[in-house]
Amino acid sequence: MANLTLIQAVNDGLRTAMRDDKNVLVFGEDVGPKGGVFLATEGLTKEFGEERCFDTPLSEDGIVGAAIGMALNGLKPVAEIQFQDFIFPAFDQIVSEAAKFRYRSGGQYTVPMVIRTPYGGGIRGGLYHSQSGEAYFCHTPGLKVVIPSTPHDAKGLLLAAINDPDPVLFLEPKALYRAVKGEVPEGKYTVDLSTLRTVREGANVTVFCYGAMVPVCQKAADKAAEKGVECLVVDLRTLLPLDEEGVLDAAKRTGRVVVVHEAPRFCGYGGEISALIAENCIEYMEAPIVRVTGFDTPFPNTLEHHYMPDERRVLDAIERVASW
Amino acid sequence: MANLTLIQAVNDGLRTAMRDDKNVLVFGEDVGPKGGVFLATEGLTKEFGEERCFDTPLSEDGIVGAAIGMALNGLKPVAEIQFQDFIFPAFDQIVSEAAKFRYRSGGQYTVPMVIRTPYGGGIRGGLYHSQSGEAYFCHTPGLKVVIPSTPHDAKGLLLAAINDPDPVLFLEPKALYRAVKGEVPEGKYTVDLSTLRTVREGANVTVFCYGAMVPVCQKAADKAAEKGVECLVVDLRTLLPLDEEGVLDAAKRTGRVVVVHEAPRFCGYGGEISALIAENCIEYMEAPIVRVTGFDTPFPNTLEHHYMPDERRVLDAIERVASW
Amino acid sequence: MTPAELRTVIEPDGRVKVRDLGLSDAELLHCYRTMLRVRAFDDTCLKLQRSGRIGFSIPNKGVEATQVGAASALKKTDWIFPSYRDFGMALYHGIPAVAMMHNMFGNAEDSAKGRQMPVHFSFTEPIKFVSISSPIGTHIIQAVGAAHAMKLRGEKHIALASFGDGGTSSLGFHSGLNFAAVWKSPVVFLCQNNQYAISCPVEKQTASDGFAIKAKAYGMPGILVDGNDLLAVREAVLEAAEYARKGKGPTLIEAKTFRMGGHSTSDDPTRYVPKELVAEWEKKDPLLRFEKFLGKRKLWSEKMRTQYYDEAMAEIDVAAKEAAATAKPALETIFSDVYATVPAHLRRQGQQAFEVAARHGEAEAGDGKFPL
Amino acid sequence: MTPAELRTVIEPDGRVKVRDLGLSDAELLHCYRTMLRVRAFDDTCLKLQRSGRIGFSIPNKGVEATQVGAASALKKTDWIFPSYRDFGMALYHGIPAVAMMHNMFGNAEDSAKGRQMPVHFSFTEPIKFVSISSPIGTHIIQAVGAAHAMKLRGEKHIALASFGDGGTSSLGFHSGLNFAAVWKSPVVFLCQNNQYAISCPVEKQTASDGFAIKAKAYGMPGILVDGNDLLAVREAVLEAAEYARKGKGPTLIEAKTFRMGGHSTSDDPTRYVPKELVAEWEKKDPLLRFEKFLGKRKLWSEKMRTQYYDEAMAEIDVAAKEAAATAKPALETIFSDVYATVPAHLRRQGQQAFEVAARHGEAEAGDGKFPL
Ligand SMILES: Cc1ncc(C[n+]2csc(CCOP(=O)(O)OP(=O)(O)O)c2C)c(N)n1
Ligand SMILES: Cc1ncc(C[n+]2csc(CCOP(=O)(O)OP(=O)(O)O)c2C)c(N)n1
Ligand SMILES: [Mg+2]
Ligand SMILES: [Mg+2]
Repeated sequence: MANLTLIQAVNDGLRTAMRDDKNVLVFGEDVGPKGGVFLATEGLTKEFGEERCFDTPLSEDGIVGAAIGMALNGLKPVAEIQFQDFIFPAFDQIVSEAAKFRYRSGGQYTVPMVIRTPYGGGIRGGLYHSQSGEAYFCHTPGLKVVIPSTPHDAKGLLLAAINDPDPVLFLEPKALYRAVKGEVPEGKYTVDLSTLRTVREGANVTVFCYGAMVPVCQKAADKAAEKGVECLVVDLRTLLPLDEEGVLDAAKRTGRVVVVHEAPRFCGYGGEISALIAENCIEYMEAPIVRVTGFDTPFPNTLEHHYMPDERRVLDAIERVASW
Repeated sequence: MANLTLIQAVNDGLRTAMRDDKNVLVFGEDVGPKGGVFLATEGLTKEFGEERCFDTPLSEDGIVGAAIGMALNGLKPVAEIQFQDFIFPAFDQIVSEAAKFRYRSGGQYTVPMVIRTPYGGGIRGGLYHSQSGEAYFCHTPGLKVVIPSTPHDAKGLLLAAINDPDPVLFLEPKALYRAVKGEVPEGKYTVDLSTLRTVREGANVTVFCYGAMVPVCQKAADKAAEKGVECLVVDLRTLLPLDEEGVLDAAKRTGRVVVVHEAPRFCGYGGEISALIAENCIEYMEAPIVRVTGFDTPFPNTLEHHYMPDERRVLDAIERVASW
Repeated sequence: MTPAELRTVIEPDGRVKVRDLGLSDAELLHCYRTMLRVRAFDDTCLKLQRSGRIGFSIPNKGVEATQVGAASALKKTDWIFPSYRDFGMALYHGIPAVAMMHNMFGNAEDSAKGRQMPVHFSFTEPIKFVSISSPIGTHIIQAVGAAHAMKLRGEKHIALASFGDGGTSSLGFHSGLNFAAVWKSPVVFLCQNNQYAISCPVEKQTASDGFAIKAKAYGMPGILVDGNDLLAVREAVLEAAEYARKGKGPTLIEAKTFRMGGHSTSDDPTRYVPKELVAEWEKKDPLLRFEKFLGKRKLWSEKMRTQYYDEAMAEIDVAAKEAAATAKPALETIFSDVYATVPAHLRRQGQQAFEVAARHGEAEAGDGKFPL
Repeated sequence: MTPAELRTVIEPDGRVKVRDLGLSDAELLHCYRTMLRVRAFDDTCLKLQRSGRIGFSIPNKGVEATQVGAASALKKTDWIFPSYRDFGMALYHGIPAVAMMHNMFGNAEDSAKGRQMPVHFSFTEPIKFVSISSPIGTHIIQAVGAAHAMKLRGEKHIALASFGDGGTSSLGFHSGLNFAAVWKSPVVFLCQNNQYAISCPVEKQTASDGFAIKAKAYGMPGILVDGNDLLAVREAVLEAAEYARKGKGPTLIEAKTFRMGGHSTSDDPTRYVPKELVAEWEKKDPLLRFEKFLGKRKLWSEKMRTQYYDEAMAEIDVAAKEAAATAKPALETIFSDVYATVPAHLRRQGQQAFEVAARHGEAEAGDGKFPL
């Protein structure tokens, strides 16, 4: 066990995978000698050589397209996209190709690969260094989408993703890179890609969240508890495929639901959670299903603290559904 | 008035706009001499010359990127993407650029432009000539997303889109191109980009739909009526920005809702409709909010008739919520 | 700007410039027979499409020499990242006509399980003929990744990425050639310049002097070859493949040829192809060129053509009949292969689909015509 | 493959090869002063960033001659599609330092209303300096569209698209150059090859022999110019601009220069730039080169540099103080300019945001450091 930050846990996860299997390659922009702009890949080129951890030209289409080819032919590519905001030049390779190769080839060709990328706000990055694009990918059958919120899960989910037979988009909450620390087992272990994590038990209100919103919701839940409202906080962590049973269970247990994410609300991931509940267990609901999200605008810079859901806005929502 | 198919109405709309304003340009792959693979642009090069209706190289990134530049500098580009499935190479230009130019420049630079593209199944096109990607775009603040379902609306909405000061994605239900016919006024008229269309009144169940699902829902509603269930069928037609008041009103009027689209369910547009209702008027709901959608798989070919929601599946859902 | 010189091997009259072709008579005849099988496949598919049995096909008339010549330069351990028009490569390497026909019908025996449109083949044996995608150009960079794996493992295999003149405008072309050159990947990029991308003529596709010259932008060799000359294409691909196998990196080959038919069975080329151009290229028919060459070697007679073609038609007719008689894919094929294991939500959706189908009886396939 | 010849005008010792520079002494001094203002802006921003007043900046040391030389070749009616590193172009054309500083602080006077990160400028006066985007390369093809509009209207204006060596790998580079050449658009493509894309050296970016040669792939002229030679850059851009104004189409210019600092204030270049390389380029400092040239013309003295720089520092200090003292953008700026008119759902969301802010008192801005 070591006490690591989330970014250190990612680095440890990559290192562990590379030690375990020489087919694992890490590449992307600035991941080599520089060690990545957030230092996620620090030291990997040194330990594993330029052949296994290397810089690419400035082309996300190229990074993902090449990763697909490698995966088709037996390697296990772990590609980094420097910021999730810059993944869109690779959107076609991801949604048209990686996600559909197994299906369209009748299972003959498969692309086990991981795309890691930091997402979300909190670093004054403005429109293009702050976005949360998970919903774009979660609407894409054939992909898996994973977001850790603790160092333990970051490493365990990453190792599970690298082991997975299908393409996995691994979104890292950059706001938490150095903001959370926790115990991380040494060596290899995996966290299953199909389970929720119960962050906190509570009988009054269920709060669904993931990534950087988990600590925010945790704090809001603590505040709510002071006021006598106990929240069941659920970290979804694997967004696709989602543990729908787990979600419905957690919703039914309180009959009052708040869904939280940073991304814009309209057609966001939270809508799917609401819709699942409204479709499968609306009869258990004793209050509106409330979403606390980023606004339906691009991500601003100076005023990002107003844009991102914070403890206060989450608490408002909890109180609203609790007192309905 | 003329009795036109939907594709003829699109052609008429383009022609009308080009006659009205010489800044309107039409371009894309094969839109010139060939007149487009669906013949939407037939005759335009002949009438307006190569300068105003022309073929481009095979690059959707280029088509949309160039359109943005033209729009920045006073032209009114109407770009065609041959199939919506092929829009993804332009995804970055659409979501990162067109959608954000006004915002990021503090209103100094704007991109009034239209991207037209046929979407949806029903022509045995398999994975890549059948997709319904509206949800990807509706999660993108700064864009408008429009889908007509009648010849009248096709022309009127298209002219409104071309007039609009913001970038509009205009998705044409290719299954209806020649399957529906209707009266279309001659010359210029617009259909407002923020109103729903009530297809059919009914007090028992509200059915939300758009595009090629409108006639399917209409037929299902007729069948339901034979069994004594009267449906209020609503064609959303402008998906973003959505007339949320109108949606909530329609939902409240019956207390029983079915949402229908061809796209995959998970994180699809229907989820947003359900979530809006579950958030704002769940207390009016007397039944689960049921979605009838494509499956969460890529779009198949031979079995597409099982994949696409049909009258039977919509009717099943109507009966289920009606008898809840 | 001077374009690369156009390489030919077979003169218009059938004579060849080189002595050692590296091909036995049997191999030469295999090439010839393959071209005829492509024509037979084409002709059959056109009939099947016109009579509504299949929805769509892609004609190959005019481009068979490029396909077969290129295929003949590859080993079974190489990988082909084909375009939808590469029937000849598949047939050359022994992919059974009936397997291809199953794809045209999208039936239960189709290796893609009826999920893709016709001509979107996917085979792993006897050569990796990688699942074809509709989006243009995406496979070009993928070929680089696959080749990179070969290189890392020290294999001497190569990947061939085949695409059209239109494909050079795609993202995958730019990233593919750039990455391959930087990584010195063992890839051969084959641009089949057949003069049109659907209706878009090359001069609206690029202002460059042909396509081979684009190699310069990436720092790799470019070769311009007569695409209607099977042996010249073979030689160019062999050369590029050798270069790649030696670890020297990628090559861009432009094979200059002409699509003598429409883009697809949904297309009417008379709307946009000038008649004179068709007439000009008809004289250069690659099949006739190869026949003249075989003739000079006393390997060919008019009768042989009839015989081979008739045999091919018979073979393909049997294949088509078998494919037509094969059942549609099972309903479960909608839900499988999305992931390695079917997740819970797809199991539920599949269950519902079965219930609907069972309650109502299977619906009949729509027979809408595919537009392009 | 032979690369284009490297064009220079100012010899290392300051002498010039041409007689008529087409620039008055006053104009030459404006160029010089602009370079010093860029350095002063840089130095000020570095201090502001290190002391936590602003989050981020982009250093320009080493590349000022390219920026100013290029800007000096443009007319006010031309459009600039800049990169985030083009401070010099903005200052040259009279965009006020304080306007730029407002952007660095993201305050209420920022023309981008505090929505973007620092260095993402957007100005319409006195020249179109088009809103900078973070995604690399997207503006290259946009410049082609804007230029196409000029061409259609018969204007003699041009668009300049400026980007880095890394930018040549982007989609927008490929589609931009291709479309421009086919359409003969009046665009000048300026590739500022400063040897690095963040930490990625040019040889990992492309295997081609420099960047000018990439013009060949698109069928347009390519010019390789010494980017540390202000007059050579000016001349190349003038030539390309004239060519474009005459309707002959685009040109790709590679200006070979060197980024003497880090990529940004978040970057530590010693992790990846060899010391020798820095030393080598330090000798070629573009400012010193221009000073030698001015010296030969008796237009320069050491004192002048101190005076200009001090004046610039004073000007920029005032600008920074004013920007620092300016209020944050109003809450409504989150919700405006998404569309031309605020739609109902955004009005509702804005209303809620106001209520929260009012109830709790405005939260303070986080001062998290921006990583790159
Ligand atoms: C990204 C993308 N855009 C558009 C299309 C539609 N389309 C299919 S084939 C084709 C033309 C391809 O031309 P070319 O690359 O020259 O190949 P050819 O058909 O001539 O062999 C087009 C535009 C597509 N399949 N993918
Ligand atoms: C599409 C995209 N990918 C990655 C980045 C992150 N990034 C910002 S600047 C940069 C390097 C750009 O290098 P170059 O084009 O040479 O310009 P320079 O900074 O040297 O002026 C990278 C990779 C980005 N902004 N956009
Ligand atoms: Mg072609
Ligand atoms: Mg650079």
